Amino acid sequence: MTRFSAFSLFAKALGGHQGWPEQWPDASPKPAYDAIIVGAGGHGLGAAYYLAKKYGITNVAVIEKGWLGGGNTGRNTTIIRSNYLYDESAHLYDHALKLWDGLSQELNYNTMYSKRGVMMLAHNVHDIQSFKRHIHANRLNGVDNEWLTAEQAKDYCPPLNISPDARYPVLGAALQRRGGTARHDTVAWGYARAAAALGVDIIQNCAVTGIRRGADGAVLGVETERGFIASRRIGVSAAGHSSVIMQMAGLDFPLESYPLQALVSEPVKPVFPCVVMSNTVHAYMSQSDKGELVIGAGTDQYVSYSQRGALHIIEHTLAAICEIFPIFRRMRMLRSWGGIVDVTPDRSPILGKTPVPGLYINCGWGTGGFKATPGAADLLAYTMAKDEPHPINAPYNLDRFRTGRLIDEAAAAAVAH
Amino acid sequence: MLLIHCPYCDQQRAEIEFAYAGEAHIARPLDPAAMSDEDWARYLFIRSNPRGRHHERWRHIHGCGRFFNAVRDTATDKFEATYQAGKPRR
Amino acid sequence: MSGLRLDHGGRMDRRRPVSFSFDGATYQGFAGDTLASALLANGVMLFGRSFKYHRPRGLLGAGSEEPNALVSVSRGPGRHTPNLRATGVEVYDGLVATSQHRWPSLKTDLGAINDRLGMFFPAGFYNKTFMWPRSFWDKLYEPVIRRMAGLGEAPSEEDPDHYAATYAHCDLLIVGAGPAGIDAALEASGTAKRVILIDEQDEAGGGALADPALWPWLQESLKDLAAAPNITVLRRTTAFGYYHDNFIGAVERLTDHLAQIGDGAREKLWRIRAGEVILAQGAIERPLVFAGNDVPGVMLASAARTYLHRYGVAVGKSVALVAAHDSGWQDVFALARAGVIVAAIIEVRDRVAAALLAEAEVLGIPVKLGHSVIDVHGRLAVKGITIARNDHSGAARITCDALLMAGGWTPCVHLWSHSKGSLAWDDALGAYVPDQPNEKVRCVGACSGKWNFGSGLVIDALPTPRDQHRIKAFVDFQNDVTAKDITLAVREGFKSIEHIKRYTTTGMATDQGKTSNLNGLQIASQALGRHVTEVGLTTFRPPYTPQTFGALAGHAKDDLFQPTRKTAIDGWAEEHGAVFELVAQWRRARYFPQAGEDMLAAVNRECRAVRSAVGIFDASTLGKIEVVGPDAAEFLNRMYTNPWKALEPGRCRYGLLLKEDGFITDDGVSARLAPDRFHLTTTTGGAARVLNTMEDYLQTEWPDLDVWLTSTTEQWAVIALQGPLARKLLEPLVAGIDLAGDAFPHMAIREGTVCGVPARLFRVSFTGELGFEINVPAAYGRALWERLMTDGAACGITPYGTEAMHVLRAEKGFIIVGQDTDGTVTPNDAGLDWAVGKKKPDFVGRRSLSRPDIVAPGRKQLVGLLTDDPAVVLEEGAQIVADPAQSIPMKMIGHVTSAYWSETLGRSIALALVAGGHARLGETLYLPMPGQVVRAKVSGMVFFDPAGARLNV
Amino acid sequence: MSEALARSEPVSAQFYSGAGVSLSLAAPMARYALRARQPEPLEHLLGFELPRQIGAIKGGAACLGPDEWLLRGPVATTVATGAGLPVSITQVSDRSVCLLVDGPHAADVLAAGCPLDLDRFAVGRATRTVFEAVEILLLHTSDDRFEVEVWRSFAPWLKKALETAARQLR
Repeated sequence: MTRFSAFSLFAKALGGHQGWPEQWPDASPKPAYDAIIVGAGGHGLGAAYYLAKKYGITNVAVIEKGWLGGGNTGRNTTIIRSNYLYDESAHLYDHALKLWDGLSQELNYNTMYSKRGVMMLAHNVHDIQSFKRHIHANRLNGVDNEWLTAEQAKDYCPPLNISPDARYPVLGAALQRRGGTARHDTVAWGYARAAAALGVDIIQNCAVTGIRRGADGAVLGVETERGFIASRRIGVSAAGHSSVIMQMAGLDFPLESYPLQALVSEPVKPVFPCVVMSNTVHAYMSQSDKGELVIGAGTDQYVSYSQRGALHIIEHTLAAICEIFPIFRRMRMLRSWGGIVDVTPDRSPILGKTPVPGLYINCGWGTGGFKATPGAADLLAYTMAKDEPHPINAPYNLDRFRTGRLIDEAAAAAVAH
Repeated sequence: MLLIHCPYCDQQRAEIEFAYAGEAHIARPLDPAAMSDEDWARYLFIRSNPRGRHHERWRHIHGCGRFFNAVRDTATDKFEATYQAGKPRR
Repeated sequence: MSGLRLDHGGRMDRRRPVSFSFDGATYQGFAGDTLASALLANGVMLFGRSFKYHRPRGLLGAGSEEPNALVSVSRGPGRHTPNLRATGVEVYDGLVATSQHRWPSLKTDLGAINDRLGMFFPAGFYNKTFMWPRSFWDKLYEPVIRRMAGLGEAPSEEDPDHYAATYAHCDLLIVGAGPAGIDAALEASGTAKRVILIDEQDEAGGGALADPALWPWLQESLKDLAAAPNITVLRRTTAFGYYHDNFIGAVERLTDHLAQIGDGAREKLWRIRAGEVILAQGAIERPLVFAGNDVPGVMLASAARTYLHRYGVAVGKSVALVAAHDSGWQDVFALARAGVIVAAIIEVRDRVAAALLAEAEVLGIPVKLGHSVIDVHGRLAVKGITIARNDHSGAARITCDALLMAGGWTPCVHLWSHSKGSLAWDDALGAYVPDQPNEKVRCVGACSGKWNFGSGLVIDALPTPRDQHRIKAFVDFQNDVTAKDITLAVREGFKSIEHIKRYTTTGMATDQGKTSNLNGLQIASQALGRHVTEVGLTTFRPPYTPQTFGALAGHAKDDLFQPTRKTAIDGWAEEHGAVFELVAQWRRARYFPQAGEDMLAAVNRECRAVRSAVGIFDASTLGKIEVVGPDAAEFLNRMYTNPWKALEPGRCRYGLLLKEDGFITDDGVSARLAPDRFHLTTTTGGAARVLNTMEDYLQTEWPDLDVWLTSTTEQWAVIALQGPLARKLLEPLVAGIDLAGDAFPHMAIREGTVCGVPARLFRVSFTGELGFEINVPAAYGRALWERLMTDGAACGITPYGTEAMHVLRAEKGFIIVGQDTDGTVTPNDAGLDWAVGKKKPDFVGRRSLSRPDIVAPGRKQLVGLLTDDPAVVLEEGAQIVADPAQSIPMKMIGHVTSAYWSETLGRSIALALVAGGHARLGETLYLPMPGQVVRAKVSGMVFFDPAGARLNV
Repeated sequence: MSEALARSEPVSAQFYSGAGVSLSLAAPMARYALRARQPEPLEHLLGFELPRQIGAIKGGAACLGPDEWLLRGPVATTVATGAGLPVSITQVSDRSVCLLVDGPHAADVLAAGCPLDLDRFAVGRATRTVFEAVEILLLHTSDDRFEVEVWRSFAPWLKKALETAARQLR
């Protein structure tokens, strides 16, 4: 692997940049691997990287039906934060946040993690109660999250409208300063390059068509468009397509896949210094390094794999954005797109073993997948390597739906009275 | 915005008049108390979530108010049929 | 000076000169000019700076494909719009436009240092560096990168304009009013079809506007369309997105072109549902890729023809053409006929049609077949070009002040692709053309790949003797993506066009790759040695051109953003100084401060009044459902946790509603009015959800039950009178109901009249005091409230708000669903086992209550909490630990759900969810707060009048 | 009903009058939500026939769903409770108010926020639908008149929305 640095950039420039090697080879499948990951998004590529780097399993293939990083990794609004309420969630997302810090150096690939701060707006008394509960719990869990008054929130984010006459006035905000954004594509590319350097095969354009199981029920490998590939250890990290893959192993899952839209404005000079989220009005916004306002919209109401969202969702989102940030009403939407989010009944992921020996799952991240990337990847790798979950992901098992031990952040935050 | 045929009104109406109501033909068990935890969890949470033909429920909530069933292709979002609740699975 | 206004020709109105400014200089143009054509007519060639290298840029095109000429237009406070294409800005008297992304000036831009250092900024350079030292990223690298990025400045003030929206329905929607679109519309005129024809330009005609030979036809056709009653023509309207089931979003620009904008909407969002769609969006000419192809004055040949014929502007005095397609020849022939010197035609192909050569000869234009342009001279404007044979021999310099490019055509398949129609590669056209539709739609004219522009050669980059890796031959002009960036991406392993796009950012600028996508694809295809179709096609995503946030939000602004629901009594509360809080869509009076009072003082006074005299409270927002039919009791029995069948008419019962997963979702006191009629109440926020859930069970699971649900939330205004004097105050106003305690006991309902108005009177209490909730038809709510205030003045009636209500109920240990429960709380957790019908075989959620983790010990249970220091009021949301000495992360065992100062008790009280709480009565727990640890004892939930004696005063 | 207590309404009686359209509040009326599997038992109680087709208006009754009608009439209208019968009759006179949209441009004003194809919504039709996010019951009662029933607390918002749409007509 050619090390990336200002020096190598300079040296290669003198050669007209002719000397750069492939960041990762386009591998063809070998007959067998020690481990296979299905899905080459940030989570899957990261899991392969950590398998090789931390757990010494280097004979690994990542199999992707399209192009790596072409799913939700490249379609999200890149928000990173860890100020979740429940211990299980706080530990999970903070594990990820700690890995984000230093990821560029670890991968030798600039993921442009920008600690801009994530500010969540409180618009009513119930929001205040809920956010304070988060802040106190986060404090005792060692996760930074602080309360801001409306005026402090405006100081932190000047475009914010804090007029008490607004339809949804800003009564205060919860701020996680370590939260922020990263450049989404580079996360997948950085993991791909680093994993490939450790010997991982990245096999693109190779859809999995079946999962082969032995007489004992354990996995033997995957059937693909390019033939059978044997492995006794298969990790599925296929986001919105997880249900489809798990059904190949005969497993029905508590998952539904919904369209989620996002959009960006035309680029403008720096005007928006942080990430702002308003769950009450469904608006999420930050400004990218390039200058685009990056805006998360809501999900459509129905299950779909079409990656095609509806206009009325965009209308609603932009109305909300203009309400909170009235100076942006003349800004213009440059591009909108749809992704597929896989959602579990408690809106928390499933990350661990499955009832099929040798089959591991990482899915159900809903809208929270990007921020968890390094953490989920590491924990999936751990679980596959040890054939048992790490204490952090142990609560995220499939059995919780049977026993009733749900991890329902949304229920804890929502419900008006 | 989808255009949805309401099988009660017998009209195509805009999606914003409707509320999606999840997968169809998952009847509430007649005797939940007799069920195992596994089976109960399956009823509550397991969904087929196919890429392709999907049986689902909608409610014409801002119209005639009725819940009804539909078959829609989740890869294209195109409706194959809508039919009244209680009618056999298409 | 290069461009100039010819003394004849053009469609602008030469009788209406307008004066405008660009970067502070004043210019003259005509009504009908765009900013681009008017500046060009004034000899301005430099319009902007590119994104990365800050290279000087002029006009590439004449329409919405323009990547370079982006300007800001400001017209007074709040009306600043960045990143507008000069080719789409119509000039008006007083227009003020400025260039952007340059400092200190457009001509002298220090950012252009990036161009000199360009070799260090190839595609993806930022992935490879700025990582050391690590701390420099946050403080130095990123802020600098951000300042260098961005185009124009964002607006800094609130937009005073407003925006309109409408739905529209038609049988046929035609997008694009060029010849093909107009023909399609004419064909439908006189039919019964409702037709909408929309076009993004100020004038219908499309390509015909640049062809005077078609003007007579155009004039006639537009007259016919105007006369056709079934056809609506929308100009200045961009169809930006094609959504499911022939739903098309379009934005009409209403005032940006006007000198005086009045008070009308600036833009209007059209949400069009069409039976059939015809896309006639035309095609966009492709630039050619060679060194210096971005120097101001190098532009599309078709654009030059548009400036000539539509605007009467010559793009130069002496122009050259570099062509790989016949169409460019016709364009320069038109220029030559108009008197512009055509210095040379440089044709990449070795052979062209004889007719073209003959015409060139007639016009005296030198022709160089089998040649390419290998360099362009000039920095801020073209001064000349160097050409060479394709075999690299015979380099020669030609003097000219503009260079036109004719690289062939790209059909505009954007909307087609939004609709998920498939595309097929056409080798001859070197372009993707529409194939199979996914909606009821077809493409006509140039956007279907059918055009009469002649033929051409499909080529990636022009041959050059220079080192391809050292020249800047631009593919994406705005984002500064060169051919070598694309080959670098391929070399680094980015092999799908999606990867190449994301790595190089080609096609991701504000023009969304209208002129660059196909060239990028060809170059990638060459570099990979794979056919274009194996490299893929980037997805076209809405919008077709950038669209204003405000327009997409439509009229949903300020008061119209989302409704605030107000009760019949809200106006009184507002007039009497209430402070409100928002609960779901409603606003509710939170407290009624008197002069000098803060919230605590007001709430204390309100609580005292209720406990000692009588308080009056607006409870109208509570959800109400009338459940009627022979099976009403059976239905409720299945929905609620508690039994309903034996409830006698005239009596009320507290009802607890679970989700099927066993967690509490709603509650309320409901009354049986008759054997087959119930009056249900729900929480304020839960009303719609509860009704929908009940309808779901009723229609889907139990369709055999004869029972119907009717929302009556808004039928009734509900006034709660609470306090020992409530009966005394109410009694004189009531007819037909005996209010005496034994005749009308606690938890009963009676129907009668209050002040002559039919009323449903509940004897219920959410405060622990003697109380009544008076339901009267909503229109009488305010009058009754005022009457009670008048009559009650003597006995100290006091209006109280939701805050005092919360305190009073907490003193009694009554829970608020959504505050003391959070969607993870079971009846047992909440201490509500008494409300669960043990003998009932089933109700919604019952089965889930026996799941392993629901019956496991250690669940969080609702308890009372009394601080050791009675003056300390806990913070809602504060976390509870058993051992305050532990280090972080601490083991948290619960949290405070409600906490108040109880004026009645003279101390603080709180409710909390605590692990194993029911077994911890009397135990001391700790709340580690910033700076201190608060000690509190677990108590029962009822802090006041546990025997309930006050209900029966 | 009562001499003592005055009614108060959420919006003023006449609130917009402009070219091609005027907007006003209808006088108070009696409203009953009628539900039954079949119309006959209701008809027996009412003494008149109910419309059978969803979306049809007959007399004062509009058929809103397969088992649902809304009866509107003069304020004094009373209907039996239907006790003991397999029907549901609920008085909802004050649940909604009725906004009148009159004039040749009435449909254009409604189209601003209502997704129905109003050209195909003939006189004599009624349906629940939405105006943006607010549920309405729309009745086309004569060529140039639409009646918009809206729940009371949404009426001020809808009034403003319709007024804004009317002003924005070109």
